[in-house]
Amino acid sequence: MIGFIILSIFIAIVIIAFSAVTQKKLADSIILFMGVGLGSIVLFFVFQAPDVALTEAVIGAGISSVIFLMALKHLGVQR
Amino acid sequence: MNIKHDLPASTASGFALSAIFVLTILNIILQNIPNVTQSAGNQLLKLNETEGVANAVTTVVVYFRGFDTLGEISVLFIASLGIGLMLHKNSECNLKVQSNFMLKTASKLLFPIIMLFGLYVMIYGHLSPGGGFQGGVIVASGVLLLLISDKSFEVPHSLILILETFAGVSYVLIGLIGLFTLDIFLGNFLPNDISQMGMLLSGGIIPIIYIIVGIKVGSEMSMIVQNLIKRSDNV
Amino acid sequence: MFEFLNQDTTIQTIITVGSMTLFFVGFFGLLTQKHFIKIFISIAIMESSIFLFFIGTMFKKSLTAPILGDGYTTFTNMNDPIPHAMILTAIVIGMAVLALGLSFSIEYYKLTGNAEIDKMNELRH
Amino acid sequence: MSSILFIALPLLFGFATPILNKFGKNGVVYGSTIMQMFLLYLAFDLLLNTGSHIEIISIAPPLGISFVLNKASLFFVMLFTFLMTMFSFYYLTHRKTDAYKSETKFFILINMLLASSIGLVLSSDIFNIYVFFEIAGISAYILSAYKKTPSALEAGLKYLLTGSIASVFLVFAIVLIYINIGSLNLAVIAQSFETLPHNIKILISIFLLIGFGFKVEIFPLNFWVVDVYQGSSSLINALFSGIVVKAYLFVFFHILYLFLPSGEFSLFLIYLGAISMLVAEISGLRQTNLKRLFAYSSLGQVALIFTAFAMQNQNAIQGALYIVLAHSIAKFIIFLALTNIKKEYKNFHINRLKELNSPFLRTILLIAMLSLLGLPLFAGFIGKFLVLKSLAVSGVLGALVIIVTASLLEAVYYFKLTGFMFSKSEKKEKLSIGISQKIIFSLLAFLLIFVGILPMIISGFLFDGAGVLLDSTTYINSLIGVQ
Repeated sequence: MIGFIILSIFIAIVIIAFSAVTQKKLADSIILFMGVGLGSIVLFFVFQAPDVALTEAVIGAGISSVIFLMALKHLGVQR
Repeated sequence: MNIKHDLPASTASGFALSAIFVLTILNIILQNIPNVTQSAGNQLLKLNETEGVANAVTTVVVYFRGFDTLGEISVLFIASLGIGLMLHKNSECNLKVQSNFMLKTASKLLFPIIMLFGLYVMIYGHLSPGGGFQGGVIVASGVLLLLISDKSFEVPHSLILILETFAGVSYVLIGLIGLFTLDIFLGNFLPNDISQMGMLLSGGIIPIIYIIVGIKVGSEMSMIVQNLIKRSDNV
Repeated sequence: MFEFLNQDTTIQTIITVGSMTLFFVGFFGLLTQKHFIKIFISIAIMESSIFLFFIGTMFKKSLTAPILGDGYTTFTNMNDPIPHAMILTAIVIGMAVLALGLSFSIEYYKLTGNAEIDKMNELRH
Repeated sequence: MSSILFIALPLLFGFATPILNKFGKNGVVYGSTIMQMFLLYLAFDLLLNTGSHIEIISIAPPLGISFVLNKASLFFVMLFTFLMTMFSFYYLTHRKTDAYKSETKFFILINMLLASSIGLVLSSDIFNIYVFFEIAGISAYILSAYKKTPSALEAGLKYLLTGSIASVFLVFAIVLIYINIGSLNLAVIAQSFETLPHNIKILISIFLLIGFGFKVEIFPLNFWVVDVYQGSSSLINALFSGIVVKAYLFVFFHILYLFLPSGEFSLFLIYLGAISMLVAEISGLRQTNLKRLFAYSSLGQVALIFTAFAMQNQNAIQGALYIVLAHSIAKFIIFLALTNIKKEYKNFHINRLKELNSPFLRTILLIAMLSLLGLPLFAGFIGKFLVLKSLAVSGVLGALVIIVTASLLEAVYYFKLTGFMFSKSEKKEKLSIGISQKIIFSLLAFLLIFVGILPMIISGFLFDGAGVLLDSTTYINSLIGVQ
């Protein structure tokens, strides 16, 4: 079961990351990037690293997306 | 639909280049899957029993590799300083969306709970997952909620200054006290009885340092978030 | 379900291939994207792929998290805590650099109206 | 005395600036200067008790972090503290006319830069080196963008982007090392690095080369350097060229000598350095902006030091240490003098040198340039001589030819500059320099001539330092033996 979970989450975050990078709209790619962070949280939990998962949850998916969104607001929604 | 029109030449070549690069790395790593039986971490796990801290990651972060953490809070400190230097400040939050009654009330209700949770994560860092970094960022996210809901809210700058100075200075001073008492920088000079393991007061200087780290991270992150949110639109 | 995936070597291969694919995505973005936000997203993806690779490679599924509690009373049969500590540090540093870079690019955009990396031409003349 | 103070005190002063400011408006400026002078005193004090000294943090070396102070690292620590003290003195005289806004923050960054450069040199733990790498990087990014003009911000952004790419690869290298060896201590890694599979060894080396290559400004990875030098103010450039690059160079070669003592990539690195030098000097020829020109010259000199270090030979490394000393001081003089010129003439075009009406500044600049060229009786000579000699002795004639060609190209533009300075064209009004600045400049210039005339005074120390740097066995034993 654990192998299947790891495999499926990896497939999911690779697809999400690829669309985050190639997405035309910046807002979409930021939201998708948060999805990558979310996937990594689950993976860190599966890998028996609760401390890292908690850090990734508050920093990777929490604060850094706020920072990205504020930057997006100032950089202008273009393209 | 012609795919050649969608793919500019630079994209295709970038794809090919990065694919070749990463495939080479992957090939090398897959051919030599490592099998390390005796790593430094396993030896540290054995040593951990002498420190009397239930969370081994905390011991490693705060004590065995404590100097990295000192460096890390310095990184946060100067990053926050740089962001404060870069961004012009406005007295008002400049989000265009009006916060409604629900958000205002809910954030006032939630803020103490988030603070309490952050403090809990900070203080229990040596017993359960979590610690200074996580707790500090949780506190900062509570501040973020207030900043979004109440446009006139501002983190008191003097308080932040006192907190971050206190935290940074006391971290180095604890290290220096260790240097002068045990001749080891960041040495654990407080009693750390193994029989106390799992209690709130255990592990000597480790929980104290983690709380200090939490204060530092919380204040720096709050300043970063505030600076980003309150940046004025006109230069 | 899918028991054949549960062998240690298979899990190892999945983690390596998966995280390197993620690294490839970040590297591809770094090479091809122009906008500052895209560049920083690509760098963040590269970083998190390395973190996943590290924690995943050092992880053995027979061992537990390095924390006492729930019946564990000694520090045996636990995963290596050093990778966790290193990644904890690296995540925070990565976030700090990211925030700083975005604040630079915000100011740069306000002053020049340019948010793309190949149009940075204030210098060289 | 404890070597940890070199890092702990600047960090403490960085954190404690609000307290220092309670002592008066200039508390942080004077406090930091006094602290740097104290560190300089400590460094000279340590010079007397020879032998390597190991400072333990928390637990004993193979597991924990430790700092190693031997003759090689002591040389760099002394150089950095000396230059930083000079920088602070210069800033004290400079601030009367053109102070930086929010000096508190400026001095926090300066202190952090000092702490992290010394930390890079002293640390014996590869992840700790990564942390210092980042601190030095971040303070350098902010310093280069400090003025907040479009060009300064562009410089900062370029620096930051390349720096983050470099740190990604450095983390990757560290991860591969830990996965394969199971330790972060340099000594333990050095012991078992030879036994790794060949491909993994090459992969780690390449990642380390990419990670540090951005920072040590080596040819394909140095496209950002000149822009950063041009965008940031010349006061900061003195720090970049005198301190930051030197710290990265030291730590890169320190790691290289430990991991690959047999010198497998030696020839490759020698040619890499020689080609970088040639490319830098060719590009420097047609520059009309003084900052860009000296940035290219800095690239060339750093590449020469890189070549000398890459030879893995005690005489060559001794030469490299001489060039490090001469180049740091000379570039300090040049960039600080450029600050004065900028203050008076407002831009950096090469013709400003023609109009420069200050005999003192012209003389000082001449001394620095001649030393950079490597003329006899100046500090640059002995180092360049030693490097060329050992290149000839070890038979790497291709690299020798490239370096001599590059040096001739460098001579072309430096003689052009000196010609400009002493040409009879019309001069502007007199550029006045305060007496305290004159003392600082004269001290630095005096050092260049002093080392040039009497190189044997420090040659023993530098030779021992080179030996210590090369001797990986002693380093490993001293670290693993401590309990």
